[in-house]
Amino acid sequence: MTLHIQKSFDHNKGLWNIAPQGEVDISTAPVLRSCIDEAFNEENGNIILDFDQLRYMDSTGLGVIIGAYSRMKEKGYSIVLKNPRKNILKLLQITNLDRVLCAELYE
Amino acid sequence: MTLHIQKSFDHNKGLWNIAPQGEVDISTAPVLRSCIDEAFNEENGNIILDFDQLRYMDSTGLGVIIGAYSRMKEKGYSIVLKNPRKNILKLLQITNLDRVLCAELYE
Amino acid sequence: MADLLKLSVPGKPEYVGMVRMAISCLANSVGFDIEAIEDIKVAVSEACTNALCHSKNRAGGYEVYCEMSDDKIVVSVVDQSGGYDKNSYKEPCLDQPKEGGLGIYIIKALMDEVDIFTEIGIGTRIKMVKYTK
Amino acid sequence: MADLLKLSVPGKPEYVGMVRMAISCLANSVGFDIEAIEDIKVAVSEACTNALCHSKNRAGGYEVYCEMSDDKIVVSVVDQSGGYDKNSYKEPCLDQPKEGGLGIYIIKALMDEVDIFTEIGIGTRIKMVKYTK
Ligand SMILES: Nc1ncnc2c1ncn2[C@@H]1O[C@H](COP(=O)(O)OP(=O)(O)O)[C@@H](O)[C@H]1O
Ligand SMILES: Nc1ncnc2c1ncn2[C@@H]1O[C@H](COP(=O)(O)OP(=O)(O)O)[C@@H](O)[C@H]1O
Repeated sequence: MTLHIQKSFDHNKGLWNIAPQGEVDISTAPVLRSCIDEAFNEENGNIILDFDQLRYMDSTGLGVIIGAYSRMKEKGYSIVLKNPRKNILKLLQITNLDRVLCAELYE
Repeated sequence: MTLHIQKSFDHNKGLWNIAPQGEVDISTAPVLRSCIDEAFNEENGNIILDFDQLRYMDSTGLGVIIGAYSRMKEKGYSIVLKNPRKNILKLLQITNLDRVLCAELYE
Repeated sequence: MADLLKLSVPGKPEYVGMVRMAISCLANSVGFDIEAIEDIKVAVSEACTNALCHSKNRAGGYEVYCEMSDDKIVVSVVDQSGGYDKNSYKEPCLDQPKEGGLGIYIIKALMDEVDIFTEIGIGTRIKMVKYTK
Repeated sequence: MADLLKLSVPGKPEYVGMVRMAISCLANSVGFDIEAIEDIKVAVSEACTNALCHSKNRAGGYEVYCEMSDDKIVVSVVDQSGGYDKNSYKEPCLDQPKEGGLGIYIIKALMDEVDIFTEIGIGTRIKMVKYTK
């Protein structure tokens, strides 16, 4: 299974845009974890996870995101998740994480 | 595995155009066989098999085509195979069937 | 009568994707729609992840059994990872998100029937059923 | 050390596609390119087709073993279909196309090493090796 991740930092907005493509499962979740951690360590800032190109994710991916979310929250930053596909949105809804991570869906 | 087949008869040219889409293997080869047979019984005429949308085929599909080719040849008709993908062309070359079925590649 | 397919899988993360792909093929042949196939993929992956992550012996493999009938698929994931104490299992508290502990909860949410048989020192068998409806 | 994955497959045509899909996943993880993956898919499908088509007992299942190493994949398809007489096997005559008889010829053309063990009254094991080069 493959996971490719694109990331860029928007200096004006002080915002990371991180776009994983492919599948996040037990074999690729570590790649997502280190990508998010490295980005945040390089430049502290909020993170947008753009899931438009993410086909599959399970609890291994949710764990990575919750972990990063908690660590960033302590320092006053947050993570927002955009464009999740139907299958991933369902997972977020089942676990109530949609309210925390996709707040804009409820505005 | 799925196989969908589109067919149409060109009355001006007296020619069948049959375009299988998907995969031909042991589970779907009978569908291809009856499609070709039914077409030829409905209207005798040469057949063009347009393989542009065929992703996979193995010897079960070759068998179907050789069978139809032989039966049609007795009555003076023929089958021509168009647009095979690289993997299918390789199979035709290995078995020398490219010279019989894709003659135009060698003109 | 149901068809039974069995996969014996090496105990490494990189093969979970292959199991998922194989199961999604089988679910498709039973006639599940896309949403149900995605549910089954996630549930089976969670079960495989547990077989891998909670194994006491490194690189122990596991088995995946799939029974395909007209109206349902039954998937069992069986490991020799040492089992666990079912009584100490706690449902996740969704108001306070934590990094782990979501796997079984998600499996139960996505599948129609879930049974877990586990024996400490031996291993675990999780049986998951989904109906085509 | 090589990883071993085993599939036990029901003896019905509709599962050959699933085997092909699973093997192509595994070949991809070994690092084969697209052309080689297609070769492996065809060779394994041919072997499964033989296990199915020449079976004396209806609906007998078969096993597919895959060994993944750094530089090669070894796939064995094993059936209890009754075996056959290897001495009576004839290579196809390519100048006179016939409806059948191409399977083993194609397998040998697409894979780097092919060994067939067959015992009349018992069954057949075909072992196919492909190197990443
Ligand atoms: N196959 C298994 N083998 C051993 N222990 C298991 C297995 N499956 C689940 N468990 C136990 O049940 C707990 C809850 O599992 P789960 O809900 O999947 O969350 P997580 O695996 O993230 O902890 C695990 O922490 C583990 O102690
Ligand atoms: N797994 C098998 N079990 C029994 N017989 C087999 C098996 N594989 C091959 N054979 C025998 O070898 C012959 C040649 O096989 P093959 O080249 O694949 O062509 P085909 O299967 O189209 O006849 C078959 O006709 C059959 O008699």
